[in-house]
Amino acid sequence: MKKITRKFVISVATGAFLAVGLTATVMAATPQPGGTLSFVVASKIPSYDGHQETTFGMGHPIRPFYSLLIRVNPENPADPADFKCDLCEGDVPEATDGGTKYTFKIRSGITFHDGTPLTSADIKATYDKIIFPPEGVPSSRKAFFKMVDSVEAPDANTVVFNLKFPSGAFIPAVATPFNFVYSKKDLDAHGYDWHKKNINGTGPYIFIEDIPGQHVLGKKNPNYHFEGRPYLDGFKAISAPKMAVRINAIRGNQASIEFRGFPPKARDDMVNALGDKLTVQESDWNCVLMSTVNTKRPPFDDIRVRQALTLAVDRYAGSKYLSQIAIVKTVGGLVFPGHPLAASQEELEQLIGYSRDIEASRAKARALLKEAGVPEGFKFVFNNRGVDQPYKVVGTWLVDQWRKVGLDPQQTVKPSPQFYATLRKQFDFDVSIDFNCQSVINPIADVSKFLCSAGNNYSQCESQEVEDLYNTLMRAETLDEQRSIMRQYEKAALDFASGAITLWWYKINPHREYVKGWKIAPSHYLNQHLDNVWCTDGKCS
Amino acid sequence: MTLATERQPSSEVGVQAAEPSFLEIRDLKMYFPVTEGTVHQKVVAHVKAVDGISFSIARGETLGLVGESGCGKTTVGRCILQLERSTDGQILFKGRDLTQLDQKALVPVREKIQVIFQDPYSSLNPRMKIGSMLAEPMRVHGIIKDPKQRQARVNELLSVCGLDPKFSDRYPHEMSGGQRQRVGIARALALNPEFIICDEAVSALDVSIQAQVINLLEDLRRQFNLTYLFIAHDLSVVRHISDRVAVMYLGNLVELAGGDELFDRPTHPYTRALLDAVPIPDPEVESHRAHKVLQGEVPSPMNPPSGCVFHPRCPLAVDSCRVSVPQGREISPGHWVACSQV
Amino acid sequence: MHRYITKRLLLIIPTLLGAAMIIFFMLRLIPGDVCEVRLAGTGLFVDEAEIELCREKLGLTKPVLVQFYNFVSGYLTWDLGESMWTGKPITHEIAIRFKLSIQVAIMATLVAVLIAIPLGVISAVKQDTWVDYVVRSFSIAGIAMPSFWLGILIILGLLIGSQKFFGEPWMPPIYYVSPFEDFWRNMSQLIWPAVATGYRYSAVVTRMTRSALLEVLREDYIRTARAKGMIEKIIINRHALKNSMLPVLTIVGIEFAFLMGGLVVTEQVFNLNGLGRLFVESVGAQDFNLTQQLVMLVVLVAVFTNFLVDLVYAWLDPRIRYG
Amino acid sequence: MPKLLEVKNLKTQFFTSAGVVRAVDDVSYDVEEGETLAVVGESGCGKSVSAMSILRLIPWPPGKVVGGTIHFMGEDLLTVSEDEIRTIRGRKISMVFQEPMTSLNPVLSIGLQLTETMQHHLGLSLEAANKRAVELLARVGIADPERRLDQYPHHLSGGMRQRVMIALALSCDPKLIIADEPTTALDVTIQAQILELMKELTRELGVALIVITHNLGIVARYADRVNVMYAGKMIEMGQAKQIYHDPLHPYTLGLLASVPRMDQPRGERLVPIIGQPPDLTRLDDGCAFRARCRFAIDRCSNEIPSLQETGDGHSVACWRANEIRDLRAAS
Amino acid sequence: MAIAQTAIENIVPEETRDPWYVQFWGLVRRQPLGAAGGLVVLIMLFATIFAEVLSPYDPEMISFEHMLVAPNADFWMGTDAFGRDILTRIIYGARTALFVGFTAAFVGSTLGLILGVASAYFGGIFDLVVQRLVDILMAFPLIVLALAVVATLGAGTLNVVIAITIPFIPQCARVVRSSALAIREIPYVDAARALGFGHSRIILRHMVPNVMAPYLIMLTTFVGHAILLEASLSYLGLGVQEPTAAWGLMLQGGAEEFAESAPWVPIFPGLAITLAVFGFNLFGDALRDLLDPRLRAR
Repeated sequence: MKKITRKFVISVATGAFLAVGLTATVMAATPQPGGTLSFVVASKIPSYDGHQETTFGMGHPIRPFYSLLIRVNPENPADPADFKCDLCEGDVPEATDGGTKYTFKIRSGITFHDGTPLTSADIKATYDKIIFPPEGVPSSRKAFFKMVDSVEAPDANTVVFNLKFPSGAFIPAVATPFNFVYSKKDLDAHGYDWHKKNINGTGPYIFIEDIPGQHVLGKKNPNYHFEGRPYLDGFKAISAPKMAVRINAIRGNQASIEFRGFPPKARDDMVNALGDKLTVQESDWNCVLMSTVNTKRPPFDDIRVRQALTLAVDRYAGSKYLSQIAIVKTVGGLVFPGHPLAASQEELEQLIGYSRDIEASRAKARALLKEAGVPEGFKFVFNNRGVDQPYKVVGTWLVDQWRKVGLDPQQTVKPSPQFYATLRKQFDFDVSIDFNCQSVINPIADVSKFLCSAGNNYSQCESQEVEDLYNTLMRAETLDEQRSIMRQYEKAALDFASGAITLWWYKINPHREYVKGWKIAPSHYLNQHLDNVWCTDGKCS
Repeated sequence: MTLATERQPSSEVGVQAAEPSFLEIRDLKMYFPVTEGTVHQKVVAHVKAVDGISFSIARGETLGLVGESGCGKTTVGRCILQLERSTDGQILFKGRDLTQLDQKALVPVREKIQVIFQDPYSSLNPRMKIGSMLAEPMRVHGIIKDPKQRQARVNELLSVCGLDPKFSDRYPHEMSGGQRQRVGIARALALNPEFIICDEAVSALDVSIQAQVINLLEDLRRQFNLTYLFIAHDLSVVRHISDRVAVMYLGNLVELAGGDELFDRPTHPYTRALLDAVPIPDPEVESHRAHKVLQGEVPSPMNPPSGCVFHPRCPLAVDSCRVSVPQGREISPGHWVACSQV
Repeated sequence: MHRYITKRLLLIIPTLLGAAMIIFFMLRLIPGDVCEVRLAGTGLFVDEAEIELCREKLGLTKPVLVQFYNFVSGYLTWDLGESMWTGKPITHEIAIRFKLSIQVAIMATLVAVLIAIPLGVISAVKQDTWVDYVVRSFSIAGIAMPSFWLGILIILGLLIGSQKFFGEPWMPPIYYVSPFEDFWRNMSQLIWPAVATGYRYSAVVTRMTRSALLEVLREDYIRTARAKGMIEKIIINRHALKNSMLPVLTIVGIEFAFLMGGLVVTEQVFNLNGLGRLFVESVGAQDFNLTQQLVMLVVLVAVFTNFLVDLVYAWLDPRIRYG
Repeated sequence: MPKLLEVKNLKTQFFTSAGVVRAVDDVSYDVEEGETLAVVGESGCGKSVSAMSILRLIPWPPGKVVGGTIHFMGEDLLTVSEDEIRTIRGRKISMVFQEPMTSLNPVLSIGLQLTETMQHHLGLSLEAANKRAVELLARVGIADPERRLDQYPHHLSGGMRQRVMIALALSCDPKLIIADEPTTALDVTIQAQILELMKELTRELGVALIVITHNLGIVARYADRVNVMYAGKMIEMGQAKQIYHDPLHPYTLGLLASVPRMDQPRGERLVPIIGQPPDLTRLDDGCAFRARCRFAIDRCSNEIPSLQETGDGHSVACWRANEIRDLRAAS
Repeated sequence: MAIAQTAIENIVPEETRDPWYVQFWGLVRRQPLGAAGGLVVLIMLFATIFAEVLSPYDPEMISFEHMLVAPNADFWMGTDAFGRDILTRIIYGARTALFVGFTAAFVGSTLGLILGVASAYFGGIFDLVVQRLVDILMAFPLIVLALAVVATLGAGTLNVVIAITIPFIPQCARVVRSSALAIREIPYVDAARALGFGHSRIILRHMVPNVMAPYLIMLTTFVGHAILLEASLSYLGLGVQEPTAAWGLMLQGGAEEFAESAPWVPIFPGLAITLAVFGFNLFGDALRDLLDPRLRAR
């Protein structure tokens, strides 16, 4: 049984962008139709409107009812640059007109679940809602589309995006899994709030019912635009906020799969219990917990103190041990470790806080603290979020790490609302856990969190150097150029130490062996349409 | 309705005319409301515990107040003590109407009027030592400021009440009923009162102890020139200790007379029935007594009978008793009765 | 009697109003709000203006007193509003959970009463013997054991046990099916939480039965019954039990009301979609509207249960005549 | 003629944390058919315990009959089985208790409480039992008895409840009724009603009655014979007249002197018994009364006097019983 | 001072008491369960005071090399996911439990005592308002109220204490009030009023000492309640926070997730909670038997 596990654990140390292997048998088998897939979801559904929501709790149960214009390649979701057409036809279009025009051909013969045929007007209406919402209509990712000038639908099968300037971020933004395509008819007839409470998509599944706090039911869409799919008759997304329940549910066969991620220890226990009845898929995860320092509060206005904080943390030991009990694993810099822009191991070890010699680092940290006049046993407020995996686990670890250089962090753990209020408004913390997690991997966009000017940077810092480097990075055209500027940006940001990366998350999805066709992606937001998932021998019921 | 007292202690006869009487109750009424309602409490009925009674007590005398349970005798005592605020009527203590005084103005009056309760087990705070229990009132009222002198006074009080001063270190539960009642008496004496209300003060005691306490009360009265209102249901005890006796029935005064007069010539049919019902501890005497038993039971004070409240049980009742409330009258000097048929 | 019922029902009003005020203003003291959790809490980038827009849409930017007025007037017109998280009508949100909560409450009550009354009687009758000590220890253990811990152990035991005996690990179903739809599936989900909470519940009832019965057994009328030559069984069943059931009934009422809204932890363990879990989630998400209405419901249930208990009291005890 | 009830050397003790309370200590007496016997004493002297011991109603723990015999109609009640004693309780010997307010079960109807006894002991049908219950209630002077059957105790006043208790006691035609302070909690006019009723009924039905009381007046009015108890022992027994007119024990003497009497001139000073009753956990080898006794001599401290008959069925337990008449006259 | 025929009671009965150990043994024999409870309480107190001496390791020091070790000679109860010794954390956890338990119970029942007695003594509008308030608070399930308070104040040991204390106040106030109402009717309070004492003196000197029995009983049972509530709140992630050693916290998160392969992690803290609350309840029961005259064997 152990063997099976190991087979799936792909080392990321090689730097290869590969997350998962599927066994040959899985690849080769012919999909069998039928069955209802039960999966557990940790979070709750706010509204059904993907354009304004941001949580996977809504994504996992609702995404299968909708289609996107383009999506990550379901057969290769690990590759951040591999996109496939969903509602469009052929390959994802290349930019024309000097990179400012994208023309999508829309498949014909697609109908919404209510029978309305889909045309390019629906795509235009959808993206107009996302990019140019009228006053008072929320759209959470409108800022992703700053480059878009207009959306046009010249004929029923063509959609044209006119860009203000060329941008590599455009296609990833279009592929964002929350960009559900709505029907223009619905938007015109019911207004822009209708989709919060109603579902009418073109996705592989048709909505049956949503019992809040309990489950969402979907049934097969017989008119789905990919021939022969979906394989399943339907799915049931069961709400289970407690991780122990989700683990036990898969063990006890009350659910077949969970799409967020389990800690390694739980995987091992499951493998032990279920043996070959279990398949495990693993991947690096495009999410990271950081420690954000409130630079307005002395002594943390002193860069030396901030550096001491990151120097105290033994990331390699943490990786080794925390990866057994928490959903974190990989030591990495600002960039998602699997990405070509990520630092190599040698480069990484040059960065502050990434040295292999932890004793030296800690000695340095103590010296810096002393220099800065921070007394032994200095107490400070460490703000953490009341979520177990991995916040509290990492928090407990950080407290221990900081104690090792003579600091005495006082951890205050707050429920999410209070946590965010502290972080975003009240600033009554010295150091806080912070979180960066995006869907489609796009490092250049993702690292913007380290800009002092960024809206989601809560350190209240000021650093022109970092700012300037980011502007250069944005203008870089080749991968090599991007890579070298990224190194400078990374070093500047980490030296400034207003925030420090702890460990990158690691996604482990153990599921029942009979669940086939689903492939793990480096984000729990991606590849959740479930049209390629199937079950062997009618084991899904 | 007010009666002149029959007997005055000689020392006070001279000033009687000038000075108002020691204690005078005028048309005292105590109705306890029975309420209903949630936010706005509405009074739906009254328990007429005391329904307009008047009498007076002269300095130095003992007035016995008898009646069966629920007749209102205890309520009268509580009204005089201002533990209940009466519904109507006046309580004149040495000329001042207590019902008109506020809590603060009552404090000096409370020094002068004290009470001895029935139950020796519940009338003493079980968490206090006897000594501090007796010293507390003196301290609060600032009568004796020096703790040593106060202790001396406590010892004196204990001795006066027939208790060894060693008891001042004891808690009530370490004492017998009789001893506790003596403590109750000592506490009542602590403030040098002039007037003591004995509310069933000996009823809960065993006969052999009862006699001890009765003797003590009599001695103290003589010694400190006290005035007693002696509330009890035991007629033989009341007869023994009282100068005058008032009989209550269902919130009303039915008869009031000098002790001998009342027991020798009971006039009201209720008084007579009451006396008949008391057995005499002598089989010889008992065998010659006619045992006329009063029939029926005491009606509810919430809904008392019309007219004379006693008429449903009265052997002498005539039709008019049902409607007209009997007016009290003095049938001989100092003997007052509220019955139209005698 | 009618007057009494009206009076008691009227008394519910100030209680509800007080509860409304307490919970409303307490919630407003909490920093943070639902929009922040919903939009910023996922780690995804989000525009600050979007959060502000969300607040505006939910009415969180209105003056507090206006919000309170809306809350109270909405309650009076049975317009409970919508959940700030899901946007669904609160009546709908609550109705879903209510079914489950009331079923668990009823089942736990049955479990508890069936265990508790015989145990309590035995314990009282055999006072200060080893039987009594065993029963008392058993029941105090029930009070002492956190029922969520018992729940964890039950699930663990089921998983391990089923694997051992049937080769396949089994856990109770994690979503609710109405008993009218699939009785056995329903039972196989709810019997475990009913047992886990029923144990604690039975412990409380056992102790109350014991002490009430002991007290009654010391009453004069029990002595009368003995002096009449009645046999012990009749004395217990006819003379003592009925009297001692009054305080037991009160405690059953209190516990029942508690189970309706207070099972916050056990519902987590068994993934029950009940009112307790909803409460925790709504508090955690700062879903003010929902939290407020849940508290109102729980208070209403408690007050109403008390009221029912009092009515049953009047029925059981001829001395009590409310008028 | 054999005695109806013969109590011999009865000892009942309570085992409490403060020590062993010798509540009834070697008490012997008997009751003849149809007579009324009074047991007099102050609170805590053991009079109630001795009565409860007869029917084995002392709750264990803490109380227990530790010695003696109680022969009732030829059977020793202390040795018969639990089942047998139940056939005697309420059937042959019944009790009336002090507290009418609490002695009836508040949640059961009067009718049920009356009929269950008759159904149980006499095997009557419910109908017959109901019929008899109505008769009994009428007999004890309760108006409208049919209606009362469906009522509950709280509908009745204290006096009425005591009447129900008497009806209950009479319901199975017992040979002996033990009335433990039957009127203490009642008002004096009601007390008279109840006592008259009991006297009348027991005479009429030929039932023997043990009245336990502290009220010397009641005893004088109703009892044929009187037993005086002090500190768990019988100290004097005799005809009522003997006890009242020729008391031989200093305690009886003191008791009589300390009661104010309605038939004597007012204002005479009472003569109390000094001191307090003894602690029953700390009795020694002397007479328990000696500390309060005006006539105590050395012997009283060393030996416990036993009950000696002085003639005419008059017994007393005092070392100076022979001299007491002289001493009485002298004091 | 001549007291004529009334003899002075000079016979002061000597108080002969058994030596303390005999009395103590008697108590143990009469209340064997209570004595067992007392023993548990004592052990907890002992653990609290001597935690540093008793425990083999540092309760908060992470040592990953000993991660999730099964119970053995070095770690009698095994270690948790951070490699911390569970026995050590249980010993230190007793300190947290007692701190939370006693503080919440003491403050809650004392405030309840004052409120209850004052409410009973003054009656009228004051009583009416207090009773309504108590009604309202009592209608909230304890845990719901505590949850709301923690949500308002944030998690953390002190806030947990406050959250637990608040629901105790009305509970105690109600019980004390009913006792105090009974005491208000007892003549010694009337006697105190007749002696002209002020309100505060009557409340503090004459009423409060006599409602000590229900107060103490409430206090001990509250300690058990508080420990359970703290565990529940911690389990919900709203209680005491890492790295503090607390029993409820030890049951949460990984303890449950890894329960199958590391059952010692949830089992021992759960047992500790059960045993502690068991002890306090037994102790409280014994106290009730001794203090509450209604239940005392007559």
